[in-house]
Amino acid sequence: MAVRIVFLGKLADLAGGAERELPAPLDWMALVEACDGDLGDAISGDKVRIAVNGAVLADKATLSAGEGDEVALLPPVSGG
Amino acid sequence: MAVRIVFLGKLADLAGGAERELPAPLDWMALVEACDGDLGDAISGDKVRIAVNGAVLADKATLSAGEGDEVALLPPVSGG
Amino acid sequence: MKDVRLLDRAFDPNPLIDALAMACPAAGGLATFLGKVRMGEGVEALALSHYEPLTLPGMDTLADAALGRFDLEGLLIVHRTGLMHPGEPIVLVSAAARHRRDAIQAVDFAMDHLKSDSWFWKREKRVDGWHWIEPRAQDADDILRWS
Amino acid sequence: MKDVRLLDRAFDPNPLIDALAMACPAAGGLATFLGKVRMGEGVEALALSHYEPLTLPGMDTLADAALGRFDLEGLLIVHRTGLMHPGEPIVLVSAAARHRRDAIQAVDFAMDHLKSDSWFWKREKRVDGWHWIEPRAQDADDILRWS
Repeated sequence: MAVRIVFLGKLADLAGGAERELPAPLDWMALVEACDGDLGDAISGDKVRIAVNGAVLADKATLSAGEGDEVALLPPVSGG
Repeated sequence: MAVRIVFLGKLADLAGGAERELPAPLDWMALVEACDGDLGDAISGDKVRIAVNGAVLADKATLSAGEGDEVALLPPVSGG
Repeated sequence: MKDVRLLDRAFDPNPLIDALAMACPAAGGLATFLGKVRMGEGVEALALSHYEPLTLPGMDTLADAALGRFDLEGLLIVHRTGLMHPGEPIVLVSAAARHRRDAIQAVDFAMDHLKSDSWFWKREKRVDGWHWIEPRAQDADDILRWS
Repeated sequence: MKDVRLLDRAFDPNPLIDALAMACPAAGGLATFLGKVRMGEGVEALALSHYEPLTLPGMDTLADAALGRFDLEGLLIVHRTGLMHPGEPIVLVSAAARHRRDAIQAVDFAMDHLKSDSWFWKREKRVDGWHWIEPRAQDADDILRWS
């Protein structure tokens, strides 16, 4: 097993798909490195949040995901 | 014909009926005199408004009703 | 679209609301308030009296005020008169607007004015007989929110 | 009574609202907001995506916040996901309360939070293709009304 990455909203377009798998263990630096170009820039933006197994992290830099974890990258919600 | 007086809300209870006829012409003093006891006191209260043929008067004392006019006595509305 | 009704018998709110929505296809938002006779507080019946030459014209003026104040596609104001029992609808206000804030505020505005500034007199029947409902201080406060 | 639903297909609001009203006989007031896909603005379709582990739990937390903040007998929050066409309901909030102010404010509160603080991402299909909808500054302002 690995870490499952879920891209929400327009991040899925930039990633070319809604999901990817990356090798565990995975920290924030490794995740940004695995996301090249525009996608890496986008997920690094202040307004993109991250959740691990359904819990949103206060600080993306604290990401620490292991085997079987699901990491979701959450761009700003759309509003009214 | 005469002046038709319409009592709304609890004024109808005090008047013993929803309507009366009084002789024309009718001014405010004559109306109060024709309404004895509790009814006279009630219609004189600040919060009771008066309408002539569907138009509410700014000042009850200006009442001046003639033959066939309808005068409505309007206690405070009930609220929520 | 403006639809203002004074009804002397029980009504079903849904067809009236649906008709408003159908008439306002550009409205993304529909806000509604439905007021009913409360159940289970010892009220056996409610009687609403009105004064024909003032009550419906007053509701119509209120509808125009709401349409002038908020950006609405349509507004429905329905009020019962006569004898009602617990659970029956008394008042229905529904506003259709492009944006939700206009719809919600129009309903709030119309309800505050219907409750404290419209020509209705209300009696409740309790186990000991009929009682006239007096104005509440809260109603006067409510209407000042809009001045 | 709390009824929170995330639906992936078209729904009819009326039976859901009626069920809330039936479940809350002591509520004299029922306030409702229904948001639909607007017609006639060049939007051919709307697609709403969500994230299962966050979206429904977030709606449920929002419902609890409204129930804690306002004096309600019941609250219904329904949100669509998936593909929708003009005229179709997207969101329905209905609040039953003894007093109208609580019902209306709870709907206003829930809508502001659903719009700007819930886990939904929206795309519109126009004649030139699909476009992601960005957050609006207005939404951030709306939610500050409640803090």
